Amino acid sequence: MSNLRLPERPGEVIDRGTPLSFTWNGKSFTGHRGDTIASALTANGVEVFARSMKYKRKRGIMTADHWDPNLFVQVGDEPNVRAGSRRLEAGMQVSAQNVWPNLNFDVGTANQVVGRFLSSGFYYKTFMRPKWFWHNVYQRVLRKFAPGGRIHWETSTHGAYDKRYAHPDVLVAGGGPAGMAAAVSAAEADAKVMLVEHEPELGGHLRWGDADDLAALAELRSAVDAHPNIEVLLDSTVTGRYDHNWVAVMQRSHDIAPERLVKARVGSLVVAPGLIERPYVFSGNDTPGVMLSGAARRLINLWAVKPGSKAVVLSANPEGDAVIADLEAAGVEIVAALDARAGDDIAEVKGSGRVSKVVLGDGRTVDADLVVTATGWTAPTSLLNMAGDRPVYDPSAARYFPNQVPDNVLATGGITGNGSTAELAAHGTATGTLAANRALRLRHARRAAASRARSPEGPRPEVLEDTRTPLARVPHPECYLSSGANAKKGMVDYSEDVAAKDLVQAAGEGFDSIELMKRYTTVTMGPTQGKLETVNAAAVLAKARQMEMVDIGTTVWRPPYAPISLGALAGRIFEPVRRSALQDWHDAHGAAPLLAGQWVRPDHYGDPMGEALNVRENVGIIDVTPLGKLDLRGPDVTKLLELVYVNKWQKLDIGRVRYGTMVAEDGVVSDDGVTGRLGEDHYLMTTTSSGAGAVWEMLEDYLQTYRPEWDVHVTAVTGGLTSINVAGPKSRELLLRLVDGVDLSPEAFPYFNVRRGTVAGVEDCIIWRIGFTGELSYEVHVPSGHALHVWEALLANGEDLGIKPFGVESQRILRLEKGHYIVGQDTDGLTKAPSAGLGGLVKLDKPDTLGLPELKAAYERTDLPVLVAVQPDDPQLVPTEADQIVDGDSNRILGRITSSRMSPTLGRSVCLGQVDPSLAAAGTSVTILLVDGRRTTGTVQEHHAHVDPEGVRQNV
Amino acid sequence: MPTSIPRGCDRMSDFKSPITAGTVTAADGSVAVADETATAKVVVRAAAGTAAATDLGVGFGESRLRADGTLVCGTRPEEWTLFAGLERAGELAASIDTTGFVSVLDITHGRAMIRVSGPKAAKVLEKVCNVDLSDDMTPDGAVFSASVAKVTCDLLRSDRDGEPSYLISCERSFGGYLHAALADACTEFGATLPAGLGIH
Amino acid sequence: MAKHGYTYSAGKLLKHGLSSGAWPRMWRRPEARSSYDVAIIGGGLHGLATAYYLAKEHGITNVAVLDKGYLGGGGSGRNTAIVRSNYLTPEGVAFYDRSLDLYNTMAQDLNLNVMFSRRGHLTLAHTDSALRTMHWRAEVNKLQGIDSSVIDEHEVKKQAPSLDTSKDTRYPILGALYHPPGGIVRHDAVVWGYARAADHLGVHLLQETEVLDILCEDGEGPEGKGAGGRVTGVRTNRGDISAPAVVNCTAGWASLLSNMAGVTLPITTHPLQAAVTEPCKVFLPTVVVSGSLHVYVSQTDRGELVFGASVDPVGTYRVNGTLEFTEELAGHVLELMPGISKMRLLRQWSGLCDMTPDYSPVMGTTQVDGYFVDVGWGTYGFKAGPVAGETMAETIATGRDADLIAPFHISRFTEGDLVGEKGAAAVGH
Amino acid sequence: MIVVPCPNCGPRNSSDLRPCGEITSRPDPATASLSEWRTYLYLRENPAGWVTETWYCRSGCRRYFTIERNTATNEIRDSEVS
Repeated sequence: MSNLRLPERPGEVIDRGTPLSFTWNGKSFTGHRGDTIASALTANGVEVFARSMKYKRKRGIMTADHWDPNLFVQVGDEPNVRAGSRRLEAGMQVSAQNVWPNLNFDVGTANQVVGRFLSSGFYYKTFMRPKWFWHNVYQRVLRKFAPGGRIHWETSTHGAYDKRYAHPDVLVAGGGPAGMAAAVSAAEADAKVMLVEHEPELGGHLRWGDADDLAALAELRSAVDAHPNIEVLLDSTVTGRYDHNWVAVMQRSHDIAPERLVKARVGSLVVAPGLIERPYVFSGNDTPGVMLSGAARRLINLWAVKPGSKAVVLSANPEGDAVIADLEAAGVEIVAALDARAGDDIAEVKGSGRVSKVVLGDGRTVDADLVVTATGWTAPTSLLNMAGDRPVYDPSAARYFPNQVPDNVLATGGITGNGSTAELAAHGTATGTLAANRALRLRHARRAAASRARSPEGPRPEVLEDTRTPLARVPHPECYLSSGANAKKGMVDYSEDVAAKDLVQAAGEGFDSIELMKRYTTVTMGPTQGKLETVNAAAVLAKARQMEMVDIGTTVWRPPYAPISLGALAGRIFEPVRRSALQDWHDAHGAAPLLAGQWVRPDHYGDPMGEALNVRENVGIIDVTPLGKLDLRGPDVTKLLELVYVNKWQKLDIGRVRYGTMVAEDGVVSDDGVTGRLGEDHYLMTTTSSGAGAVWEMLEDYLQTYRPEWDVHVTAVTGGLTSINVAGPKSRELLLRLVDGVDLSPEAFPYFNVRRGTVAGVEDCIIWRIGFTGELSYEVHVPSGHALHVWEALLANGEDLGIKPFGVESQRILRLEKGHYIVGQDTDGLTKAPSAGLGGLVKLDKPDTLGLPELKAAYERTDLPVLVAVQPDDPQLVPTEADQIVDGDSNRILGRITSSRMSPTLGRSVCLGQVDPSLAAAGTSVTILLVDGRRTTGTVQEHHAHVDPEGVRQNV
Repeated sequence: MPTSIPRGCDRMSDFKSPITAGTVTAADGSVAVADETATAKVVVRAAAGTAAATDLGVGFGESRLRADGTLVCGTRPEEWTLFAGLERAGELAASIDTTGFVSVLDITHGRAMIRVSGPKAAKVLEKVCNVDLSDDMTPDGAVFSASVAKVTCDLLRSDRDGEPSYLISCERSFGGYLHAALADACTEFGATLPAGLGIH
Repeated sequence: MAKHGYTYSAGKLLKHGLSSGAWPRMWRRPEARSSYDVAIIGGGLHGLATAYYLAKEHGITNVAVLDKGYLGGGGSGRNTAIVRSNYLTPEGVAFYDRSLDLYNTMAQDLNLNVMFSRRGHLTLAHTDSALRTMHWRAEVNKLQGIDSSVIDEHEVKKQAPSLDTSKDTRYPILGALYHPPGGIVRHDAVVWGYARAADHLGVHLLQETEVLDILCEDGEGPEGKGAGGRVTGVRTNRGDISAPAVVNCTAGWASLLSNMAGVTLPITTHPLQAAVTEPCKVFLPTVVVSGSLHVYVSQTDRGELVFGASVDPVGTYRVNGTLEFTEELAGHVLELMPGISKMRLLRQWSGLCDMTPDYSPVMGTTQVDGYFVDVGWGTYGFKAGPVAGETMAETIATGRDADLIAPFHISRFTEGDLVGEKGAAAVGH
Repeated sequence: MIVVPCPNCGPRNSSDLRPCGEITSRPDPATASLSEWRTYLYLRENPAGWVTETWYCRSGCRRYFTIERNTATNEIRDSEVS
């Protein structure tokens, strides 16, 4: 391969002293530090980088920057790397990705031959018959043609990505002359500034400009560097602007992560992205060797690479004129310098794999290997779009301009008009001052509004009027579609292989709005997302419909402005985990972890059936800390309880406990638990583990918005009190050894009472005589800093009593044996109170309780499902939870099993289920459909409790 | 009968924090994350106009250090949190005039507490907390609540010797996780995590 | 197929390829008449399907479909194109099963390849309770003849090898509800297929025609609107159109239109966002949904991953999307497939969902005579499009709510029972 | 991520709060008809424009408060901080 590296250029960014070796499709190459992958390969004479998506046409360098549609490569295990912007690193393994079997020979090129049949939406119009053909053949072929790189599953994993928040007063998107000037003036006005530049260096187009440009750049850069209020993020892209100036910045190449997402709440967003050069549509415009003026200038001036040897240049603007000088300086022969302003044109380019001949607009054909076009600009209005702007096309300047942006978004630089470097910088300076003023006014207001902030010193800054002199709009010819006879074969969308003729066809078929055309042809939907093709697409549509560009509109540019890796968006994955004070102990003693919401809990310690039986026979202890606990204080707690529970709460003596069920305003069972009265105005409420947060917020809601006159303080104390249930016939005996200050005798401390006392020397414990297991049991709430001490004391002192810890699975078994239902498992999103078998618990004669009208209505109905206990007639058969209860041999559903376990106590299976009321009577036989399709029968029981329905065991 | 009944439980020495890892410090000392759970914490809820509200003397968002070393924070409207040495919880609670609609609750065991301190403390926090921590929005002494690594926390900026420092407390059961998340955020600034400490 | 249609086929493709002759328009741009038998508001999938079945099954062709923008510009073009029928309630199952049938034969019925890819649909379970709900759904499905079963994590790995099914993740995959008939469809093609077919049968598709008011008389509310009244037509930006039957098929905007008829709906509007990545070689053969992780994902034949999540919590008519959606999405997707962290998100977008309290639609007749609703679709609108069109057409033609949609009548919110779909709907795509 | 102006905490990211929807008025449950009750439960104006809605400051002061927000633009009325 040839060496196309030029002698040193004044603005070059390569470090000739640091060679970097890398491979391309398995072959070794050398580039320099500062090269991009594309510049290094081009310097080595590589001309073809990729194959196009549909027709597999060879593709070469086109824009030589991040947006280049032809420079997608695989680097190691990273797919879809932009070779036009990714800087070269030593040892990179780079390969072409959309090729099969290889870049030089691709079987898909056959599509070029049949291309005339693969018009817009051709797939919608065929492969319908026979039906199997679509599923079995064509769809599979289509998948083979999917473009893009490959995931390397053996090495890829979610690695070290990162995020941070930022709160700059002014964020400047774009570090060209206007953006740099805006950053400096905003900083000088005392604003905190973040300046974000897409490329690895500040400067924008000045970087590949002439000596004057380089001098101006040096001056602006030093002003930025000198200012302490400016944080500069290079190789970073503002990818989105969301409501209230929430701005996403993707920072590449940070030490901590390959990509880091910065989320900034910005006072004023200054949009200064410059302009994106637009390709020209003519036949052969995607042949390698056809490139835009910016690409040629960047190759020559940044990386000192000679882009070709014989060039045809089509210029419609001064940048196009400048490229001629650069090409000549690089030793490229100018075969034809065409001036679009004078009516010159390119009709067609010929060549496969590289430009060989160019048919000019005047009919001449010339030999050339390079075609450079400078036919105009696309204003990257993406961020302005996201701020609500709908930019407007100006035919005299042949591009779109911002229209109406909100006050907290300001545009400057090339996106707003043309100017010399000095004029651009002046506009930037004025914009920066304005942006700072608006941001500092906002900061003043925010400080005044936030209780934690230092009160703002002095008055709020006065509103600064927008007196900026707009940049000029220099006339520019409308160069979109060549006058050549075959021009419509020219590509509009390179990444999607959509030619102008495809768009014309779509318009003719009725897809004649830009959005419909986009959807039908997929134009602008590829990886460049319209940055190169959207204006050309609108121009082709306008021509097809014989309309003005102004009336066509454009597609909406959606975020992100540049694609962001999923890794960067995810960042470090924060999934808060809650652990009780005893969880370390459980882990150390072989507990199987159970993830229950955010909590980690002990599911069992190896033998859930044995652990459950031990509770029936001896004594067991379980950590039930996740149980929601709310401390309620104040003179009006009773009123609150009356409101939120279905039952009555008057006359609950101090030391007494009551069970309560909550329903929502729609009458559906929402939570349950016990509440005990600890003092005159002091109660402790327990909730389900999963419902703890919601119940707390619900109590606050009614207290704050419905009954603000009630005096109740609610404090969540869930984690502060480690809850240990001590259950089993020997639980009292065990506690007698450890409890001080509480008379544990059944007479002094009966069922459904609560006491405060000292346990194992720990004061301020709360002891409840309640339980979910049906045994004599006590729930001990211990201040969590001492919980491990109490837990270990219980174990040590219960050794001779046969104590064993038990986990959640054993508790599920025990509670099911007792027929206690679980809200959310045995009830569902439609279960109203009567269905849950609450019977007399619900008091409909209260003046106010949540969901009261629904409760009244529900109790008048006879068709609601009923929760019942069911025992399968085959005692060894344990139905799967959610098995359906059906009407005999038919498929009519009459209910379902909601809970099901083998009972170690009874040696048989036991269930709870919801059934149609016709099946609710005790003794009714029900048909249960098993997972394997068999049907079996079960019998409805008289009580919910399978074990000890009279409650003798817990009342001893 | 068992041989011994461990009646003794010393409030101080037996107090267990949910955070088991030690202090994590950046190599250059620019930031440190330390467990301060073993602190007495008392929450006071007092309606406006009560003696307690007046005595506490700071509004929501503010804090002050009392002469006796108690840190009084205006945690929420009509809500204060008092911090002091672990042994002083009872004393703090008893010091509040409970005339009127006032509740006093010892939450020493209910909250884990972590201090992030050093010149880079704010840089660490801004990786996991979306609140603007600049000096004018969140000056020394500022009290606020916010989500930190997706856990709701009460925060106090409590500089020491002119060096930024933040006290962060959360529901106790999140303590281990939050400590790991904050320590993880320090790795960018040169901290090395102890084995086993990580958010994943 | 149609009265004056043009049939697509491989032969036609060959002919046009050789001659380079222009294809005919898929639909006309007609001038509006002053009166129609039925005015359908909303030129999306539901409105167009309703028009098509009115014309095809009931011979009612004097029908206008009015859209304020272009055809399929709302939810029809913004959804993630997943279809399935493995719902939780018998009402839901019967309804969506019919819809899936219609999707199966749609390419032939409409003579447009809608590219139905029947690729299987996995709803992952990460908790015991999720697994229980999966069983519930599978059992209800089986009883109605739907192919649906619970599979374990090993079988999940076989169906979707890129998923991380190891045990040491924060949300380990315990199993999944597997529904082989589920899949994805080219959503725009469905819209165009119905539009083209309806146009060929004589229906007027009036684009860029915004309904400003619904005209009523005899109702108890102001201007004769509300209960007890009847509809007389609509006022549009292009003038009044009289019609004795007006159908609201406007999804996210349903409340705004319904308020014009004096019928308040049990609906709030929330954005549902979606996103797509750059293409990579195809590796994900099935549709994967995780309710616990609030994400669903499928890979197109072009290699792009298409993602969705649950609706945004903040109700709004804004469709510009949020950053936090993409952040949460990426975090959750990477919990399922850590290997794709280097894939890049290319584009995000947002549609509006008309959410009801029970995650089930509001369909059929209303308290205003001649005013029909086909709304409240929430996140299920695309799946239901064909059957919604078919049943709404029957309801309009007969004046009586079709059997399949009777459970979804608006009166359930004031008189009867809600539908129990919410139980399984956290993210039910 | 919109900014919600909490009257206590000042401007906060919406993720720190919970949106509770259009403000509703709870009828007297003792006297309300089922139809009135269900209107309160289910029916919503759902306008594309200004709406008075409730938010709960979940990660901040734990207070419920109302704001006026334009659901077509997400603009918040009289708020200079968002």
